[in-house]
Amino acid sequence: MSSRTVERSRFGIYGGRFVPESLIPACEDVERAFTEAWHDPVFRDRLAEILSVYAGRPTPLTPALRLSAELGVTLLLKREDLAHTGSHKINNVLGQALLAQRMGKARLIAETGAGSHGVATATAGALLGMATTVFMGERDIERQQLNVFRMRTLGAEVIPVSTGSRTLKDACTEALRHWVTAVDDSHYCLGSVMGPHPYPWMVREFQRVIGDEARSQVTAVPDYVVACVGGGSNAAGTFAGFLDTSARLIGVEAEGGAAVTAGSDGILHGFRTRVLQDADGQIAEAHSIAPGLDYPGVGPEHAHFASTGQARYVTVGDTDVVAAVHRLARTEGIICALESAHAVAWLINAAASGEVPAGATVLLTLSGRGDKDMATLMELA
Amino acid sequence: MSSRTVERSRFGIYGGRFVPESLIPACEDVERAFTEAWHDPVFRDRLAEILSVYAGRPTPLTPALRLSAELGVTLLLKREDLAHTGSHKINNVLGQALLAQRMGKARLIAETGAGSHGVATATAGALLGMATTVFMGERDIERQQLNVFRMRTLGAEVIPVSTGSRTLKDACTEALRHWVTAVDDSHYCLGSVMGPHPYPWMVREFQRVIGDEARSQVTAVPDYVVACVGGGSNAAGTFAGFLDTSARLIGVEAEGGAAVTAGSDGILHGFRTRVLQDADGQIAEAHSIAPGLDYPGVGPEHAHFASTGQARYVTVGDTDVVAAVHRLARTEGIICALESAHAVAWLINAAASGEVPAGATVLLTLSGRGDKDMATLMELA
Amino acid sequence: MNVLETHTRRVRDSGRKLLVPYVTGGLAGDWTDYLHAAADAGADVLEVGLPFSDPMLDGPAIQRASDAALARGATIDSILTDVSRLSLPVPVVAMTYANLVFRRGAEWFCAALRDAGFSGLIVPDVPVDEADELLAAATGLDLVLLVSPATTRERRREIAGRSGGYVYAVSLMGTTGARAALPASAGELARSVKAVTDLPVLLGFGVSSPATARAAVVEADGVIVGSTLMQQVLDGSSPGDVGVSLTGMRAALDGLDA
Amino acid sequence: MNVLETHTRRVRDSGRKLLVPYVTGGLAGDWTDYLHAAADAGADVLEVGLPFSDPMLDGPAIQRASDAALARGATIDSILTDVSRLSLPVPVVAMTYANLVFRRGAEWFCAALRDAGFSGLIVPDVPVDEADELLAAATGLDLVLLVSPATTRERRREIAGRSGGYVYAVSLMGTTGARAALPASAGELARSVKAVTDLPVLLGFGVSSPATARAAVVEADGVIVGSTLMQQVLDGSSPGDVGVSLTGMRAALDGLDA
Ligand SMILES: Cc1ncc(COP(=O)(O)O)c(C=O)c1O
Ligand SMILES: Cc1ncc(COP(=O)(O)O)c(C=O)c1O
Repeated sequence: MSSRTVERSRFGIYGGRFVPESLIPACEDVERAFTEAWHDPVFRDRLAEILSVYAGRPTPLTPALRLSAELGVTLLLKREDLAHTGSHKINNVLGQALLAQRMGKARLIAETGAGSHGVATATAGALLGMATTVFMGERDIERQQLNVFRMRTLGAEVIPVSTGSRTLKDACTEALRHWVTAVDDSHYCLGSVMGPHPYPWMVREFQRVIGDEARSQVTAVPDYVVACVGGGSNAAGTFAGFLDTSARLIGVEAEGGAAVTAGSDGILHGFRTRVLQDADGQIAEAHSIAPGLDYPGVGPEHAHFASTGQARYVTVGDTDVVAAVHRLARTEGIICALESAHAVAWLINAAASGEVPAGATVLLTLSGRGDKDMATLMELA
Repeated sequence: MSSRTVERSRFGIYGGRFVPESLIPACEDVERAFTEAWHDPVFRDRLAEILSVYAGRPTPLTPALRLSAELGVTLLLKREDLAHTGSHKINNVLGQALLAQRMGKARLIAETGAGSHGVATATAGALLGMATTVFMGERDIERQQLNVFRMRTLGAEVIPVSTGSRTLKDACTEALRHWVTAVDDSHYCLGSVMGPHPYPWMVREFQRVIGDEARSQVTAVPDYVVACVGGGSNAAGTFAGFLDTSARLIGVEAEGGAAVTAGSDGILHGFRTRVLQDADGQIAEAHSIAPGLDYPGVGPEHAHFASTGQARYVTVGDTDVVAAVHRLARTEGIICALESAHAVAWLINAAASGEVPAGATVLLTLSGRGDKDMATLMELA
Repeated sequence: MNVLETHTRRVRDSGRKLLVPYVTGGLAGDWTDYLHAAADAGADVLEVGLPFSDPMLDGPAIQRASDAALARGATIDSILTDVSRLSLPVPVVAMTYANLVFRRGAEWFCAALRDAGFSGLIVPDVPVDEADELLAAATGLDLVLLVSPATTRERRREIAGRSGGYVYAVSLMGTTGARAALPASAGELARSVKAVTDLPVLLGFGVSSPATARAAVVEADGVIVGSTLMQQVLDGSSPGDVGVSLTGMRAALDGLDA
Repeated sequence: MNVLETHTRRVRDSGRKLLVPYVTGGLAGDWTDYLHAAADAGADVLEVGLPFSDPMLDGPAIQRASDAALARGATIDSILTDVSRLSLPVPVVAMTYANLVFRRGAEWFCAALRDAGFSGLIVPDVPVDEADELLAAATGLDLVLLVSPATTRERRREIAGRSGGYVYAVSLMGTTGARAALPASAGELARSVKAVTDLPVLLGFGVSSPATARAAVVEADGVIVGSTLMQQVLDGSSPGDVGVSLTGMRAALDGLDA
């Protein structure tokens, strides 16, 4: 690729396109097609229209009155849990599916952890009449049976991945392997701001609707903007709306999948980033109760933001996360996803410790709803 | 009550207030409070605000392009599945919960079949800080475990009802019994356009937001307006927006719970309506795969519409309903509730038979999403 | 004045407290024996329940009694036929729910009751506001209306004014069912109803023992006793056993116990 | 010109087709015996895999071989130490993934390879566009770059121009793994790469038998054979067994079989 492309493919030292030669032309095609589409008002209007009349955008910004009162802050929730299919993943997927259609592809491939991205991809596949194949770790299949059945009901093929930790990392590896064999007719619909260029950039652009909407919904710039970070797409999309403001950006990782906080520089799934790994570079297994955060890497833009200090990354553990689901449910009548509850849990802790001072305004993205996690929570109950 | 009230409490010969004397003052209180509140712009603004910033209204009107093409009609879906908690039930519940708060009540009581109304009530209870007790038939508890867990997570007490058919009818009877003991501090948050006056009228008013929105979202009056009918609240709310138009109104009942189509005049749960019953007047058990339609009665306004011909009532069976869930999922990427799928199934059949002519425009209310039904569908798969 | 009310007034005026036992029709093969036993024990009026599938005002005992009767195949017809064959020394009142009354029409239903020898009718889910049609149909029968602790003064007056036979004062906010003690509301309610009518005022709901019966008639003209009897029958008590219970209450009402 | 490329060119120029077997380092206690057996069977270059936890370009056989090696405790260190102790008659090339290369820095990694006696390096997830840093660090080592059937003409030229030792032509769009026959794309790809370079061009991916090896060298200068061997080892084949397989392929390449 040209040096301009290499430049654009990087976030500081992170990012890039570390993929087998077989995938280079496919990545270049996606980059070219996306660049064109993103400059094409017809494409953007069509996407905006579908997001609105189909996916339920804009999602509301809900003042969490009772929890705010308890915490002594003003908490505003960006409600991606209300988006069609139940999470922010649909924003990205509808964008990529329209792009794939524009590129003449007949098929979508996706990896999924929590199943949210898989369900979203299966949904877009059904909507546009494209075959859909979703790779999912066997362990995640067990804990997210509802989403597996939703994908199949939507007509998608769900392929269990039995290698490695049998979670998101392995599903992603397997999806990449499969893409190599199917680049001609298939688009790899990657689910977060990760993977080889142009994915981290493209997915961020498709998710910036979260941040752009939120920005237009707040009456003043909030003091804090908080989102959970798995691959980092809901956080990247949220942050994108506030990068030029004084808001402090907080990305909340799972304690057992804290690539930014506990990882080191590495290359995984086609890009340079921060990764959980051993001294040789073998990738470590992440461990989180939230399957969508059960990933040892993180989007390159977040690795970059962490290094520049543009955003701060913090972690919370499973116990606090489960408590946060219950607390939000009982104070606001919202059962959020375990992933999203990481952001809530951090805020609860930070407000208690004074780290977030009394009176602060906090915008927090609820990336998804918790229906998919009921089985997990039931086991703990 | 005054003869004016008796008048208003009726829909033709249907409706009324056939409740024990102990509940009369409570019903009168609700009627008085609702009448005042509904004329109070402050109350209406507050409700509208909550529906918008909390519950995600307006819900979109989605053109179902692929299914339309297959059926030869123009199908528009009113997307109550995107409302917070996953069904239209939240519209009514937020209205009643605000009313209960205005009346100084500390507690909400509800019956639930599918669990949708129970979850919505538990949600409103959490949002407003009111204790919530939900009565649910043991049989429904078994088939809607996800919703049971959601209610408990939201802090509600779920009380299993083991009498009779152990479904919605019995939950409703038990809730009324309980209300008798608790009228002082508790509001009975009834889940559909049924029960004693003022409920059928009040719930219709709270649900008319569906029809009013849809009316403002269509570019022309549709030829058909279709909704499923359990108690009949999503249908009543939808129809309310189109009563003064040329649209044909179609209410779709479950074959095994077709009170309008297969029932006869009777009195159940405090109102006169059409009911499934034997020659003596013993109430028959309804049987539907959709727990929300598994009810032997129907809201009095529907009984009235049926008698005047203002709306037409039809039925579909379980097999067609399950097929409709799959068909909509695969063509539009929307997994709807089994209840809502009744409306879809009728349209599929009516378009095939020519009953709905080619080229017709059909507005169909998707009352809820299907997540709650995945266990039921999995068993059939 | 109809048979029932003539009788209840006469008893009341004689200084005797009325004892009104309730029996679910068709509950057992020998269910009418319970009526005889009750009459023998000193009942002044007998209430016969026509079981309904969804008895909204009944607690567990009468719910179960109704279910059992329906499961045994009891119908309006079978119960009325059974009653028509009896010759009882006191008036019989039917207690049932609106749907059974209106199913074949209030006219039909009231005629059937009259033909079977009933003198009155209680339909707890037909409040006074909805009672016009039924009152019109019930010629020759007394329609007993209910008041509850929640009923306003104005309504109490209206209900008492339109009730026939007696006024059924519901002692508490709740469903039928035995309770250990009567709530304070019971006496107050009876007194306040008596202040607006000269009909006999009977307390029901929760009267389940000689003690509660006696407490009830401090203000009221009598008591209605149902759940505790039906619970006994469900638990296997014979007509004789039930008669013994009622004899105890009779004695309490007559001031002879303790 | 580095050792590896001097060697591969000389073999190619001699008219001999190159046979390049692949062995996953640390796969078994006696894993280096497989290297000796391969050399004895007529290998011209040996590829040693440094196993990675997430081998994105590998099919099931090499995935399982990598997992097995890692499960046995194989590390970069242990494998390099093992190799450094050998004295092999042909050059040895390391094959691994980017994360192992860059973990402690490309400089460190290349130095370690050189110290252990390696002559070359293949990193399939470092495409030419991302190769600058590694090329700079790999002095004394040849960095073998890959072309695929999807690679454009312009890129083929660039890759061939920057590759060292040989050009690794990936015979098909897929992961490593034995196939019954080579696809047509293989020959076309080899020919088109040879048209833009005078480096030896070797075909890999799917070469698994004397027949596929022979088909490959109709156009290519040699073959890389991996999955089929690793599958044999996983199935329990001894170094001798693997040697026999390779002898068959050697014969096919030399035109001596059939
Ligand atoms: C609800 C939800 N939130 C968050 C995530 C994490 O992804 P990301 O960090 O890309 O937003 C997932 C991933 O599946 C998810 O399902
Ligand atoms: C999704 C859904 N649709 C429809 C219904 C039926 O209720 P109604 O007829 O009042 O709209 C229910 C009841 O639970 C429901 O959950």
